[in-house]
Amino acid sequence: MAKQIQHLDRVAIRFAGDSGDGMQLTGDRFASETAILGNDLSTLPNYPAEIRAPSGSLHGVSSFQVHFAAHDVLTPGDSPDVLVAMNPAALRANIADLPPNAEIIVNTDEFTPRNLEKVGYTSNPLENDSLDGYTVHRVPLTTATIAALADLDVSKKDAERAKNMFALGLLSWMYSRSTEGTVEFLKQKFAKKPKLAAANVAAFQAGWNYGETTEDFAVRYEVKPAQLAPGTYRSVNGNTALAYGLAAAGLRAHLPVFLGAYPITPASEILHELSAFKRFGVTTFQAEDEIAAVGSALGASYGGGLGVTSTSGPGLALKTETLGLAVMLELPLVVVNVQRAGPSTGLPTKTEQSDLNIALFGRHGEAPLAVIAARSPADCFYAAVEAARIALTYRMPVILLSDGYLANGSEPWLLPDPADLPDLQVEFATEPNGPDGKFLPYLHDPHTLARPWAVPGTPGLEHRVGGLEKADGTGAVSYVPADHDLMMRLRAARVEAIDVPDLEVEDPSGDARVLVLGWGSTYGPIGAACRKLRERGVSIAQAHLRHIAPMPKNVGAVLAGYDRVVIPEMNLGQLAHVVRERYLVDTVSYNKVNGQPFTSAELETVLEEVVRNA
Amino acid sequence: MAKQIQHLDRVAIRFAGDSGDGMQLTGDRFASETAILGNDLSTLPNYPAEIRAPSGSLHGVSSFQVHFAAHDVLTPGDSPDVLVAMNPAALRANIADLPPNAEIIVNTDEFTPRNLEKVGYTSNPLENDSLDGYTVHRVPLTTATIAALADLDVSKKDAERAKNMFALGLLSWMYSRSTEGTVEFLKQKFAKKPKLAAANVAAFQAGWNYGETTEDFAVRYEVKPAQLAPGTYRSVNGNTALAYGLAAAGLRAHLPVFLGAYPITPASEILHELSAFKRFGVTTFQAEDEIAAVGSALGASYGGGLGVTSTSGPGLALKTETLGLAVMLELPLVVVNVQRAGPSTGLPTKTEQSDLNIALFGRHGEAPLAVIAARSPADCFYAAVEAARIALTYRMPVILLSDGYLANGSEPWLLPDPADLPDLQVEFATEPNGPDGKFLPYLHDPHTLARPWAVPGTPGLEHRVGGLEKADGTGAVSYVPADHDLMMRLRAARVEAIDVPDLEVEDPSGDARVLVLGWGSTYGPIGAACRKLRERGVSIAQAHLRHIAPMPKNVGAVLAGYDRVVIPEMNLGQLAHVVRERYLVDTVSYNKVNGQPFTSAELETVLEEVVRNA
Amino acid sequence: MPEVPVKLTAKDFRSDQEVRWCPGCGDFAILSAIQSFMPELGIARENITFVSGIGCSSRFPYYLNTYGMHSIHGRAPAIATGLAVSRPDLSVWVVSGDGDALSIGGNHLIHALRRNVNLKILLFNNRIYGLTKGQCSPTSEFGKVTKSTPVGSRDTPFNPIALALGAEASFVARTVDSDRKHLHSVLRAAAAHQGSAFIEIYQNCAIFNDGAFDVLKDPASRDSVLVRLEHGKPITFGASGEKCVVREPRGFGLEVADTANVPRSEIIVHDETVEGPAYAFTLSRLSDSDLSNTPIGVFRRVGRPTYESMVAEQNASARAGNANATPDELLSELLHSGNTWTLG
Amino acid sequence: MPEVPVKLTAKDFRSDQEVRWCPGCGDFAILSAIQSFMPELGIARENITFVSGIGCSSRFPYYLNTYGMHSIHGRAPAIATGLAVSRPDLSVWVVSGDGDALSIGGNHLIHALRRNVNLKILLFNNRIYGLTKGQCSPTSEFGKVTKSTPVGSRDTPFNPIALALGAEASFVARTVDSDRKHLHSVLRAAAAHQGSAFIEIYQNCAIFNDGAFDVLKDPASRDSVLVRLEHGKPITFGASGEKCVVREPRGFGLEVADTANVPRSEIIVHDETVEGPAYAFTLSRLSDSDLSNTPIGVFRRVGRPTYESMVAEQNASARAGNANATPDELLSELLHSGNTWTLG
Ligand SMILES: Cc1ncc(C[n+]2csc(CCOP(=O)(O)OP(=O)(O)O)c2C)c(N)n1
Ligand SMILES: Cc1ncc(C[n+]2csc(CCOP(=O)(O)OP(=O)(O)O)c2C)c(N)n1
Ligand code: SF4
Ligand code: SF4
Ligand SMILES: [Mg+2]
Ligand SMILES: [Mg+2]
Repeated sequence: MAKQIQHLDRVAIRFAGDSGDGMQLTGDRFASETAILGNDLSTLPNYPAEIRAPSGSLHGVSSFQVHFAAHDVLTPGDSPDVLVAMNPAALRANIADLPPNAEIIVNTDEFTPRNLEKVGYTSNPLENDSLDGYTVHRVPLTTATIAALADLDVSKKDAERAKNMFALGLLSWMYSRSTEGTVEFLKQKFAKKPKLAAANVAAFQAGWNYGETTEDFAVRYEVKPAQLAPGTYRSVNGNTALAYGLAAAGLRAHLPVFLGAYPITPASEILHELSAFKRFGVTTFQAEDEIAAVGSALGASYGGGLGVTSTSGPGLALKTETLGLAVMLELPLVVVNVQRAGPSTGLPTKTEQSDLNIALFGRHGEAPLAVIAARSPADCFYAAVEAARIALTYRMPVILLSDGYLANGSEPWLLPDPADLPDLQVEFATEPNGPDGKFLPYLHDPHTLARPWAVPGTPGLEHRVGGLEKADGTGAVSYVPADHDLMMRLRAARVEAIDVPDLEVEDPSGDARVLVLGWGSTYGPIGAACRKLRERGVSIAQAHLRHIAPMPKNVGAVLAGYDRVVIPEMNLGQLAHVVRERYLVDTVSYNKVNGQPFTSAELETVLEEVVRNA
Repeated sequence: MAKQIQHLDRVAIRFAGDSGDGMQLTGDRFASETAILGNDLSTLPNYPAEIRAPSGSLHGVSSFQVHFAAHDVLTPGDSPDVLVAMNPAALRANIADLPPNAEIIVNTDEFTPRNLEKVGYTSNPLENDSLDGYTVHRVPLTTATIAALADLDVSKKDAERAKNMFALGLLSWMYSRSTEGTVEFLKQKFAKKPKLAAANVAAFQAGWNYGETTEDFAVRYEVKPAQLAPGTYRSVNGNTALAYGLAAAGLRAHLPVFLGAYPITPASEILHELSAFKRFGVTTFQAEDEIAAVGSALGASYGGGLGVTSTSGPGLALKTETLGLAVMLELPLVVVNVQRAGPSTGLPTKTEQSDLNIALFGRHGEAPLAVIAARSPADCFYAAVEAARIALTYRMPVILLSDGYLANGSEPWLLPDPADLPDLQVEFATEPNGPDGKFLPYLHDPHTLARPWAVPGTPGLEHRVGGLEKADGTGAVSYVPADHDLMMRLRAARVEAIDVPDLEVEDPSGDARVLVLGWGSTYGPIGAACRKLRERGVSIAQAHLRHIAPMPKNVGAVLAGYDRVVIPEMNLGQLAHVVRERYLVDTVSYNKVNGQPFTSAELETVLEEVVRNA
Repeated sequence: MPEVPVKLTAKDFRSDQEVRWCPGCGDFAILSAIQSFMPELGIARENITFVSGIGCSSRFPYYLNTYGMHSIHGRAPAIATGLAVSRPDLSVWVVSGDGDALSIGGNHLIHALRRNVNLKILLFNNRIYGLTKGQCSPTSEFGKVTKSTPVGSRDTPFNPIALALGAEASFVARTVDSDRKHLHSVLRAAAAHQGSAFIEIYQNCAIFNDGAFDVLKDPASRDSVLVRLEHGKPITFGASGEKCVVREPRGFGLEVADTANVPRSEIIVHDETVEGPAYAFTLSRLSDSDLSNTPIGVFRRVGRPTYESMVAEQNASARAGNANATPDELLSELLHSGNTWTLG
Repeated sequence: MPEVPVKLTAKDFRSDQEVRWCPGCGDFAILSAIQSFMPELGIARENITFVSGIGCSSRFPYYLNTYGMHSIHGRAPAIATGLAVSRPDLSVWVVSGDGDALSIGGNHLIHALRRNVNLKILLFNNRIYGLTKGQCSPTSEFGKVTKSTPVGSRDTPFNPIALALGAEASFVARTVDSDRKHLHSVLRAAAAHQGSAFIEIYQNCAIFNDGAFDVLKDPASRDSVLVRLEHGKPITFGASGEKCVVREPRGFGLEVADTANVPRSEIIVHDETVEGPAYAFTLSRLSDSDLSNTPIGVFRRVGRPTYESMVAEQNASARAGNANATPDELLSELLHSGNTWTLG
């Protein structure tokens, strides 16, 4: 029977199952094939909060969403058009996110009374009318997989575990993904266990054939490639991109990178990635705590390297005292903070933008430093390079804010040409710079306001630095009132002296009266919402801040050009606070703090409302 | 020869000498006698940054200023009318602060070539014209003291060391202070060393007689008692008052007070004071660091006590992570932060108001808590009681901001009647509060939004608390998005729900167009400046914030009533930041960050300028 | 603390929270062992508090129907110190992991131990960071390959027993998650001890360090590596006691010998109560992180006043004479103490 | 680190900063001893860095004409670790006080020691908080009356030597501020040691704890309390060697005996290089905080690869084969490693 082929512009698929069901791998594989096909895409995994919850439980559900399209994609998709549910828990945990008419592929084998009961289903949703609004494909994934592998020399358990590949094969068929890549991947993955390789390949192919032959699947879909720039791509999540960015910055600076870090969700992966980059001049040090982590990084910077520390909220809180010292020492330091939800331990696996306050104001005394934010997974690479640029050029700590949404979300990244990245080479001080041959460690460059970086080992420049207040120029400890006042203002001026590009505004119609201003990971959903509004003829301008301290010089002028400025944030208004204070503009805030990223749909509604009332 | 008596309205005297010269004791004694005479007064010591600097060195100068008057006194005085300089270093270090025509009493014996050279005098100021603008009394304090004690059985060294009492005697004569108190004091102080007692008394009396008999001292001054409320007074500096306030709060709450602290300048004295208050129900614990200090205090609060921790900037930075936990746990906790100058180690012995930012915003995630500030040394007592009231009533951490200026400055304090202090008794939970006999540890009181305080030892109320996000009511760990959003907003609402008195405005003429808004220790100098302006017919309104989080409800309305709001701060504009953001008022800032308190004279000039331009 | 005559069972110590560790996690066994041990304490549930830090192990308090606090990473000993000092009537337990207690929280641990705060400190040592998914910990073996050490850790691990002894601990013990009887015996001794009791519990992390302690559990190997310390008994081990512990010939350490070749009098007789810590320290060095010759049991148990009892004594003597004063009277006394003067 | 043939004198190590300690402070003597020792190192000034925390002692770096950092309270070992690991060519020294190193900074200290980072850690132990004007420290004697303990501290002090040994330190020594010759001998051994060298220096605080170590300095008493450890020599002391150190009869500790009554062979012969830490630990317990029988000298000195050398080795082997690659080539390699695909 020849299947019908239907063309789609975009699709979001969510693979959901038990923690042990291999949903991350399945989704990732699907995404890889999708990327190679030339679709633009964005993905987001969703892990259980527990390391490994009891199988079949609601809180043990693990899922992975892939959003791909024939055009450029800004988010992993608000709600999935297709749900693959490997068991009742996966169905129950995800059903609320589905739009009407979504397609659901369920593994009927797992809908046993026991499994249904585990998640509180009093009757089988496959047998009552609760799924009536959806297109449900009932597939006996487990038994079909076991049957398909009957002739292979694998245990029943191994056979059963291959069911995720069956599902992947089926989905690959449905969305016309090629199979070679996955077959090759499986062979490599199980290179040391050829029987498992064969089993997984067979399951995958059986899934494909299931689609091809079963009447239940009458339609195949095609999503045309997007108009992507030619070049070499790789898939990165925010943490990986950030790690690459840090390593790249070191190489562009011709400096070794030293990462001092203490594990913490969702930042640990940066430590993991960088610990594999020894070959590229990166040394990693798992410190005893976050204070030692930032301290060791500062020590490495003092020694002439690019000191970096990576963490998440609770860890940043612990680093604040040392950041004050770093401000005093006027040394380069990159502090990566991957924000997570909540005060205290909060919701470690959920996302939020609530560390802007502590980044800007969380030090005792006045210890200003630079704060920047990344806007998308791949942008984490460029944000890391920018953080290093500021740190090295202006000799100061830079806090780079990412968040759990960026950390885990993936997208294809067009690899840059190394030569196109900024040249970050610095000049160490080698000669005395003062009158009468003295070395003045705190003589500030008139343009950058940076002091000389004289590293131990340089003869003749021996000097002492520390956290006590000092005199400008000599850097000698000083209790002179005027010196303190001067240095306080100088430290503030040093941040303002950073050269940052102007804020760019996207206002295609040119007649928007409302500007939506964002920062960080909300870029995707805000952008998608604006796009939809504009498609519907609603004018709206969008601007997104990379630099928060210092603010680009044109921000005041930009804001003044609109009747209303709306600031959506995954916090209770931290950027709004800064903007209101600085520009005395009565901004409109839209805040959500439930651990979830914005959906473009909710923003579309909110923004439209603002435009209507403007 | 009968001496002329001159009446003065106010005088500021500075006693200055080497660290070993006993200037603190001398000044303190003078102040005590002054207080008993019924003058209002304010004092401020100035210690060297070093523990004990080499004798005779400039940085080893220690001084003590007493400002007393026939009316109420708001500051220790901008510049001293009288300087007692025990050596060349004391003269050199203080001369710049003197107004023209000030009186200087110098110990000529110390003006030796060697001592002059130590402090960089190339010629003897007593012999050139450099002191021409002042009234200089040249007194051979050392030799006169030794001579006076010639008949007593004391070593020359001990005799010499009594010279400060000679100076005190002289000053007591000049300003008509009574002698009995000091004589009694010396006898008690040296009760175990009667020879020293006799020597010091003799030196003191010799000083008095020197004034009475020497022609150089032609005038005696009298400063009439002020109209002070009748009652019992004691002299307190800010740290002492704060310690008394904390102990008082515990007694008014019928709860033990537990102080967990780690020593740090200028807050250590609070630990010292409270460690002597065991009798009054206070337990002190010198922890291994600031994190353990706040942790132990939180543990004590969890156990049903009033947990307190005291620190200064660098210590507060270290406590921020635990404060986030305290916010989550919704337990009472008082965090005293005695601000000092600078980021990092900065200038530990100098004052500043630069920790408002970290107090308000220095936690990861959103962890709102209450922030209040004390305005004068004695006010530290009431501020501590208020901090405890908020902590206990609303079950939340409260940051109480003092600073080095308040900590060290002293003033007479009219002792309150215990019964006039607020009743701080709390009710612990003793019974289940939920339906079906369950205990709901996070069921919030509809008015205070406080949760029940169920302390270990209470049968039937066993429950678990922690830093993970929770569901309202049950307090059970919850990853439900809506629960997080709810709790985030609830925590913010809890701060806003605190009942705080309206901001009071002092606007005697009623026609002021400019309001000066302050917080913390600037109350004295701002008040003195306003007073002087008003005396000169310039209308100005003054308001001073005790509560910064939450802000009093009427602040917006108050600000709206003036053409211009000027905010003087010993930082680069931290309160201004909050006010601008919240009320979108274009405030005028006057900032000084040189480690010194404002003088009323400088504020007078600044404020007058603002009024002129309003 | 008041030993009330309550008859409780393990079930009384189960909270209503679903236990959420990975299948196979050693924490389950420890939880169940503690729940079954608790009734033995004879202390009412409301007088028991468990304080933990952060980590898989630190979720422990949620599952016990006592008072409990799941605090922040590494700080449990500090928080528990404040609680214990201000509430000496409570039985306060600390639960911590190897990262929580020895990495970020190392300082609080050693200070609690030196002060001898009356805390029972349970260190769940799985030699890995469980909750953050598999980085090396301060007890991970040298060379261990983990997520953060892809070519092998270069950190020398702590020997937690030795560290505790270096920090003046008055009670130090080690046990294993799976051996309930032994766990109980150690808990019993700890509970009876007045002062800080430090208990290292080898715990299996089924996901990131599975089988790390199998050699101590596997019937085929355990007898030849587990050295069971019993107070007053000669230290022998092996299936039939064929190995024993003797002094190093001329050194200060201990070594393993064949029982058959050693005069009985030369076999070390275990004594938990030796005043100085040198003996226990020596014993702690018998095993290395390779787990050969691993002593379990109580290494040291010596009497020393608890910190809180001494603080309470100081407070009490300061209060002597004002026992009947009302708070307001005390407040008056406080305000009027020292130098005052009266005007008007 | 490169031993350059520089001829320097103590004066070369004096910075232009005025030294600001109290008259009589033991820090002066230590400073002067170190300034006079430094030339012996044969290391150029620019290759030496001193890192300190906060405290009177921590002002040390300002007075030495080398590179130096006066950091924040307690964190010097952590900062120095980052410096040493990334710059193994430098000679890195840490200066700290008893509060700085053992109170707030205790964790960083023990972790630096277990890792064996090549730091020379000087702990100026005056048993008091000097800079903050006289509170008790973790080495203050039990019962000490200080500003924060008006009726006597109830904290059991750390024995810093024992703590360091419990933390796997490879080099542990003790000396006294006033004994320049001894200080030099210990510094010499520390400098020669590859790895963390922990040196406790008893230091007089003239203002807040004056004379705390007088018994070790006073000619009338010192001989009877100072136990000078010399490698390979029997441990005897007293004016004429009349006292000696022997094993406790049946225990694992050491005790003091009359040399006359003890066969020579029973006197402990000091050996810094004993592999296990038990011997040194035992020795560390000979003295109590009352300073009777106080060993000074090197307790332990055993070889173990330094942390930075092992890290450097891992880095080097990862870099093998790309020694000549330019940074941009490496960057290309990095970006293109693993899974990529090409469009267009
Ligand atoms: C301040 C802070 N830093 C880091 C973390 C992340 N974190 C949580 S638990 C943990 C370590 C877990 O290891 P361990 O203490 O051994 O406990 P286990 O999970 O193995 O039981 C870390 C690093 C945190 N929660 N807070
Ligand atoms: C975070 C922090 N907490 C507290 C202090 C205050 N402080 C400075 S030095 C010091 C302790 C000094 O004692 P010690 O380390 O023994 O050095 P010493 O002055 O005796 O040489 C303290 C508590 C500080 N500077 N920073
Ligand atoms: S990760 Fe390891 S320690 Fe954590 S719950 Fe799972 S098995 Fe247990
Ligand atoms: S206070 Fe003590 S340690 Fe500090 S400088 Fe003075 S004498 Fe030395
Ligand atoms: Mg662990
Ligand atoms: Mg000290």
